[in-house]
Amino acid sequence: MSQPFRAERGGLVDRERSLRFRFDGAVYEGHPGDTLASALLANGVRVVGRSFKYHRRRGIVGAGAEEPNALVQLAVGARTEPNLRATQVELFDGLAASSQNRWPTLDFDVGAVNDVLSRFLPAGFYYKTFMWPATWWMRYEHFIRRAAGLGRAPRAADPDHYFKRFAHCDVLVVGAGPAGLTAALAAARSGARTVLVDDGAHPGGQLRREPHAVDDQPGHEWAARALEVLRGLPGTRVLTRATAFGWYDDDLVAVCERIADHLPEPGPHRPRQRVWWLRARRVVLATGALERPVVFPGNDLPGVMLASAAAGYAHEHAVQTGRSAVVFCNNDSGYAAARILHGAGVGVRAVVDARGGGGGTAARGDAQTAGAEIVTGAVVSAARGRGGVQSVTVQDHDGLHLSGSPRTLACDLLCVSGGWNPTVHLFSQAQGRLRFDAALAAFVPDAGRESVICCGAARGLWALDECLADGERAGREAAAALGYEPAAAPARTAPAPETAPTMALWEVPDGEVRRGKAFVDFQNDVTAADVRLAARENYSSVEHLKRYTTLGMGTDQGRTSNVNGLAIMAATLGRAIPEVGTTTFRPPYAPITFGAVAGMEVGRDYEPVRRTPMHDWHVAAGARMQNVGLWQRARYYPRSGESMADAVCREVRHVRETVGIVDVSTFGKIDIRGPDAAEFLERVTINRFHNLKPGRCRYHVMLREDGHVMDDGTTTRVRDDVFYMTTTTAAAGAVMSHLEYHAQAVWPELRVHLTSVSDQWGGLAIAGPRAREVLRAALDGADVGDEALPFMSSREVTIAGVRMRVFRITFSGELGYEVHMAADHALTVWEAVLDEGRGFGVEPYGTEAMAVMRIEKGHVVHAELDGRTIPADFGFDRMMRKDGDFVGRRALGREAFTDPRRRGFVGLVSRNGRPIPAGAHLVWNPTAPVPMHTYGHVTSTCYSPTLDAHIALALVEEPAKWKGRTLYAASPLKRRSTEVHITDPVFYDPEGRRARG
Amino acid sequence: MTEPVRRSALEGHLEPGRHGAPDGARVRLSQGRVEGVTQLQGIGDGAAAGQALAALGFTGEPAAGRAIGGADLRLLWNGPGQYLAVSSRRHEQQLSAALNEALAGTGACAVDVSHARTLLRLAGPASRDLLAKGCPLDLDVMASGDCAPTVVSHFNVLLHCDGEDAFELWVTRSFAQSFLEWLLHAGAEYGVQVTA
Amino acid sequence: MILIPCPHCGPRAQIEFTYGGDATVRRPDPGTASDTEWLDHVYLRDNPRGPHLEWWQHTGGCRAWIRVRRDTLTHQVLGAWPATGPVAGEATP
Amino acid sequence: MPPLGYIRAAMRYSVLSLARNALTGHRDWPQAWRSPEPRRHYQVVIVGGGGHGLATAYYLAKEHGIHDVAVLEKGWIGGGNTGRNTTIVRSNYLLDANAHFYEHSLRLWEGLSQDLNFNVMFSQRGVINLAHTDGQMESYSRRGNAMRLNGIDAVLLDRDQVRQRVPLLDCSPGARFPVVGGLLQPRGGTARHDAVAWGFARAADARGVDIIQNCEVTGIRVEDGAVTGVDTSRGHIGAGKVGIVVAGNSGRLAAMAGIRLPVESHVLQAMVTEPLKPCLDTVITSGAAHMYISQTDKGEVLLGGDLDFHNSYAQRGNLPRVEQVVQAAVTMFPFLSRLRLMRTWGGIMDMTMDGSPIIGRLPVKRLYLDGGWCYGGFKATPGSGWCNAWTIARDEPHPLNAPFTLDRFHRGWLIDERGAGASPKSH
Ligand SMILES: Cc1cc2nc3c(=O)[nH]c(=O)nc-3n(C[C@H](O)[C@H](O)[C@H](O)COP(=O)(O)OP(=O)(O)OC[C@H]3O[C@@H](n4cnc5c(N)ncnc54)[C@H](O)[C@@H]3O)c2cc1C
Ligand SMILES: NC(=O)c1ccc[n+]([C@@H]2O[C@H](COP(=O)([O-])OP(=O)(O)OC[C@H]3O[C@@H](n4cnc5c(N)ncnc54)[C@H](O)[C@@H]3O)[C@@H](O)[C@H]2O)c1
Ligand SMILES: Cc1cc2nc3c(=O)[nH]c(=O)nc-3n(C[C@H](O)[C@H](O)[C@H](O)COP(=O)(O)O)c2cc1C
Ligand SMILES: [Zn+2]
Repeated sequence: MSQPFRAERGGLVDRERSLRFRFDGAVYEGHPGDTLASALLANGVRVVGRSFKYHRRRGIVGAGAEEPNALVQLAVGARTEPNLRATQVELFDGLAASSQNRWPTLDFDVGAVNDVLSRFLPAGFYYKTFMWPATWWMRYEHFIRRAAGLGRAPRAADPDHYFKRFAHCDVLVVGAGPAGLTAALAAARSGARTVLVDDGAHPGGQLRREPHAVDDQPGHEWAARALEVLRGLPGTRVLTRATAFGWYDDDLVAVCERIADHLPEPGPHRPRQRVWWLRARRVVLATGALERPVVFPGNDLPGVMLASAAAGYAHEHAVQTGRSAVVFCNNDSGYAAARILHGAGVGVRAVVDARGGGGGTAARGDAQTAGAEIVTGAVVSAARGRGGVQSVTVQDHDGLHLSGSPRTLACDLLCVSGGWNPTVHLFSQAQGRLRFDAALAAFVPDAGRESVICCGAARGLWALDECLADGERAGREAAAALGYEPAAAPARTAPAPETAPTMALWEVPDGEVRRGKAFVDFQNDVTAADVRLAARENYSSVEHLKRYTTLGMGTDQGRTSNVNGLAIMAATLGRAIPEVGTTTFRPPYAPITFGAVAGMEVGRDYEPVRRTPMHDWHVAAGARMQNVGLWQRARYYPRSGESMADAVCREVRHVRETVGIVDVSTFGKIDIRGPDAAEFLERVTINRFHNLKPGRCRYHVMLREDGHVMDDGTTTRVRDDVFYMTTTTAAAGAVMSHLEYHAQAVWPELRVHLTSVSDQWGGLAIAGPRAREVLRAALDGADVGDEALPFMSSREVTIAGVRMRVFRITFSGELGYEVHMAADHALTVWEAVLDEGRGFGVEPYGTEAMAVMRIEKGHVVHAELDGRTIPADFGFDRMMRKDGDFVGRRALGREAFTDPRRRGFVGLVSRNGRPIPAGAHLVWNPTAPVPMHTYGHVTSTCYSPTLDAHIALALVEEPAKWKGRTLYAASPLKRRSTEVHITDPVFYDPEGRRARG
Repeated sequence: MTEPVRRSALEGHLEPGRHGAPDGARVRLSQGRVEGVTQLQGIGDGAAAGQALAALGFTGEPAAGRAIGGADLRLLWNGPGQYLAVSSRRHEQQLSAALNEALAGTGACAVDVSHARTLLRLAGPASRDLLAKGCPLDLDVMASGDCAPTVVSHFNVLLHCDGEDAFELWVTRSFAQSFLEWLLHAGAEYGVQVTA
Repeated sequence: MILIPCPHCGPRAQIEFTYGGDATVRRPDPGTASDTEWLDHVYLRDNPRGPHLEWWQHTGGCRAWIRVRRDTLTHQVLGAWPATGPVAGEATP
Repeated sequence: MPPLGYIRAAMRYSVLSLARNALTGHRDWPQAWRSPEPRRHYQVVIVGGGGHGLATAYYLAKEHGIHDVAVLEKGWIGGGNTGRNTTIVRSNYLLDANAHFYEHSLRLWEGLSQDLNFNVMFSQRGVINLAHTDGQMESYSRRGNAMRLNGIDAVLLDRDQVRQRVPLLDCSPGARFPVVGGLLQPRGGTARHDAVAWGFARAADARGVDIIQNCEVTGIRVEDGAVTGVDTSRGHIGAGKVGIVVAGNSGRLAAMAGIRLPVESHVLQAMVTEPLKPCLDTVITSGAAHMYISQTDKGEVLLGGDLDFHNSYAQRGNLPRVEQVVQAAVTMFPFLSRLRLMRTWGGIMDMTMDGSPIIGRLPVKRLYLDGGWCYGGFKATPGSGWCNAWTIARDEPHPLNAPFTLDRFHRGWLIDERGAGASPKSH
């Protein structure tokens, strides 16, 4: 297959091998070393997409990250990916891409009607219309949404893998152009741990786009060699295809390395991309500069390109981006482009230079070499053509207006250079200030962090010899600042042409008075007229300009448009450019896949799972597992044919009537010891602890300093100066931190040590009338009688070397014990209890049955302790210590906390045998019109198999008043309301006989 | 009944063999087993620490971030005045009881945490690369004898470098299985040889 | 990502820490403080834009609560100290 | 002389005016708002040109006939949190005070484009809070029922109903956060945030309000316990009354009057993908995964999550939060993995000690605060402006904002939707 626009010689592509690829269904060929863009151009494909708003045909403008137009959708199926810049997609065999934002085809696109209607669709038109009729916005919006957007999201999950990785270095160099390479060499040679990253597949930056020699070697070879040297230096790391996309605090630079995007698939166990979290002590930014277009009517026609891009395609890819070119520039680099184009066989008709004096001597020589006419003091005032540029109009100008008579030049390629913008994105992200340099007509880095050093074109140096030397300086400076002794600087030879200064030219004069759109932002279809409209309507702050017109808000983030846009705004307002200023540079420098940012902690690995020692047992026993925070807990153990409700009722009955065991390993457990442990506990709970005897347990309540209940649990005095606290599962971490804070920061004088032993101990609870028998059997006959182990007491037993703590406490209200045993033995003990207890009928039960039984007993959990409740709401004030200080005490006296209308804790019983809906509120008359007053709300609800009734716990205002009366538990969401009787919250065994029995 | 065998959090989950990339295992992973692990608290610093440690038979003060000792007793620093005391000989409570006894009167204390953490051993040329996928520390400068309480991905880990490219990873028991899965996933690129 | 120089562990990444708020607010003496003083301590903050002395707990490390002076505008850390003892530039509590 | 009762003849926006202007090349559009020089005195000075400040000025003029008003903005209007939020509008609150206030605001939203003659693109595409456990389902039921009993729309969805509405959400039972169901507020949705600032500005300006940009308030003058004016980067401006409406800077402004607030300023980040054809119709939030997500009219997928969790005035956050939000998003919406993040940014949230705002008088006479909006003040914009205007005009709160006083903290009448207590970052 022929590639009609591939030059016969030259280029850095591998002509020996051919790669086949598809674009919009058609098959083409390219070579290794091509990007999708260069391969398309080699095949003469000039229209590659449609623009965002007007759906205009667009071609390739740039050659790298700056590309605004050539966005394609890559591949199909699960690996499809929208909005990729064809200029950065490396070609591989079998690559398939399609154009975007067109329907049905790129050539015939219905959306192009917008272009016809465009005069009715200026910037921000949608703010002024679509308001009538008022209810129709959603309909208009439906069509607006369909018209907007670019590519299509994949529908399937991503088959590829991504990882992140932390790394540390002394000197990070971003950019492997001439400046970056010399900087990295200087830093690495002085002994600094150096990392060099570059966006491209190959080092060299601009050296790959221009036939310059460094040290008498072709630039790209010099760069490749420099990279080899770097790779060989100890402690040095080089990452290519790696974009530094964000600067973060304390010089953490995030770099996305595309490991496998140049391949059809990553291959087994190979990540596709990796994000490096690089912590650097010094950051050298050698990010180069990006060429800027000029705004004039017709400047968005396919075939109008950046001069450096056209030259780059010619030199690097041996691609002719046209047959007959005109170069339009305001600086010398356009002349060099002319020479390079000529070298690749492109005819260059003219170099149109806006500067009255034209280019420097070297530049003029370039134009002569290219055989191009030099037209100075002139501009391209318009480009014309159907489907692509066919001719340009050239006219003189006097800075303010066009002058003289226009001249038409036929051409199929217009190369534009409006000057260069240093790539200051990362510098700005690093809080560096910019300065407008009028001589360069560009924003350049000004004051910044000490640790961030710019060099080369990123700092506004355009000459190669200067860039090389500046990189060297930056690398040495970075290393020296860290105490490394820089090695002697090598002498380098490179061209040092004399150049004429750039002239500020953002927009060709008189653009406003002529027909034809002059684009500022190609991707978002923002024209110069839009910028002026924004000014007229007083959206004249650069930030308003951006948001009103969407200038610079596309996937290229205004790389080619922002400066022109703000300059046109400045001109319109008659202000200086620095007064208008830039918008904020934000990460990412270039769009980064979610997959890469997310790394491996996605899907099931988004958060880890915590497992109790009995986890596998529960799963094997067929338990339904449930997420509780990070934990998984056994919810219930269904038998065949049983519904959840059946299983839970059975488990509850079994505990109430016989005996059951439940895994309570998830409770937080804290070892609190030291001479002042009791004192400490008194300060962090509402309870008294000085008088607690060793071997006894106490229910404790902990408050936040604002008086609200934080958590509850039991605390056991193991020895005089050793306490063992349990917390709820959910609050374990928060409680530990809270206690550590008070021990370390508030009362450091207390001699107390806190150790989390949550994972040291597995826990199980045995409950039911036969609990003691089961326990005794399981504990080899240890004495667990009422005398040895009375209610709310604890003892330590060691059986066969297994250390256990047995607590006579209960959550279910039955005779109950908790056994905490060293975790690696927990499963053994659990199995032993089941084994030894089989004769007594022991069976496992889950958290759901536990929840039902605690509701029957009126015990509170986080549903009641919702962070808005205080001790008095539950009658906990009765156990509150009367004297002394504790966390939260002082906040309790507040007006609202003693107000009689506060909601207090009650029980509810359904009056009609119907369930009390979860999440219901208590109302007087559920059919009354809304909004209506609610008297309280249901916190926990269940069917109680024990009472054969639907019961619930609730918080209700003026509880004393309501007890004994009825209200409705209303759930309008479920269209249900249940009449409920308001009772005491303890439904079952209120005297607590069973637990003590 | 004699003391039952300990059933670690990884029982049934640590599958010996090759995981991930089939060509060469650049990481080796195994479970470590010790007899007793105790958390020491309140060792203090300066002279007080010297005294307390002398009571345990150590001379001088181990610097923050270092591990000292041998098979009978080694101390891994894990916070101000805090060490994880590990013994391959002395059993659980015997260890903590002995340490408590030795520390009596110093204001320091020892809490048995023999079951609270699972020990994994990671070695091989890519072990730092693997850890760097989740650990924000500068692993390049971590040398044998260094130890640091840190994070690896979502996991709190006491990281102890105990040889050229060899690490002990002490992870909270209930997270051990998830951590193992994380290690295997993160290591697949390098190939992981798991030994029991 | 902020680098916090834990006085016990050395410089560590922000992800190892949990934030604990203003460290200049001290729990008043419960015996002598008025209700207003007490509630001011619970609720009111200087919330400066600039240097801020604040609590962080090294939850992913040594678990110590530490005090860090950090500029809330630039995120730059200006110093870090243990939970107790003097802090440079601050009257001893 | 203050131009009392002055209404500027503004060009009405309509299809017709758009067509007419198209014929003249859009050369005749007037300024959306003027940029006058500040006068030396105003009856009311509003500090802060965000949505709330501008809305306050608008309603002062429209509802209370007070036109002698200046809005002082240190940068560009709408450049604070109004310009950097995830634009979710809803009134799905559990607690009565919140429900009533936000519902009032939602009703104002429903007629806002017409009221302002500026299309704020209020798009009622529904807001779904996902439940991942039965426990969460129960607490969403509690909230939804409270809403319904307060006369607010709410629908409980089961898993299949969620799946139907959000086909690209991973609803598989094996997911890390299996979807159990969700609470939908059909009238919730999103709006075009910048347009809200501009629309209020234009409408306020038309009623005589002076909008003064690049005017930073540097001091508040108080004499005999009453406010007399403000010092600004453009000189002193006298004022009969001063309203502080500066979101993340509330604490700084209050400090200028010697007042400490129960507020901490924190950074919250948001981010967008590259623009895509429609793939997400509804706003989805997940408390368990700590993220919320929607797709804008322009096609970007817009995401937000938790705070960075430390005091900050930096308007930028750090990578760990971005990573976590993206992880959560990919976990819930696996299709996002191959999409790309285009831009991330941050805003400064005025986080209060109970997670609810403060709209009311301050302990200095004729000085008012409207702040403490935490994550959720965008949806409050019209309601907040409306209540704030009432409070300033009459020197007493409207019943809708009467619960949101500053003294509620000391009196204990907290409005703590999350129950997180005096820990601003936890709300
Ligand atoms: C990332 C993010 C996501 C959010 N998501 C949502 C959401 O989905 N839904 C929702 O309802 N809310 C959301 N919010 C909250 C919401 O954005 C804010 O609560 C709301 O916009 C506040 O509006 P405002 O007018 O009070 O403040 P702002 O818009 O911040 O305006 C305050 C103005 O005061 C100015 N100012 C400050 N100091 C001075 C001074 N000294 N002198 C003069 N002017 C001054 C500022 O420059 C600023 O323009 C989010 C916020 C953020 C940051
Ligand atoms: N003739 C002119 O007017 C003119 C103008 C500008 C530049 N130049 C030439 O360009 C060269 C400048 O050298 P240089 O080294 O300063 O720049 P460069 O453009 O040669 O190299 C910069 C490199 O940085 C990479 N890069 C940029 N941002 C990055 C990021 N965020 N992450 C990773 N990589 C990133 C780029 O891909 C590129 O490879 C010289 O050869 C100079 O002569 C000439
Ligand atoms: C709802 C919403 C949508 C946005 N969409 C885009 C977008 O499409 N492109 C873009 O570049 N920025 C977008 N932004 C971000 C803005 O560019 C900008 O970052 C944000 O307003 C904060 O301002 P700052 O970055 O100038 O500080 C969006 C912001 C918001 C709030
Ligand atoms: Zn530490």
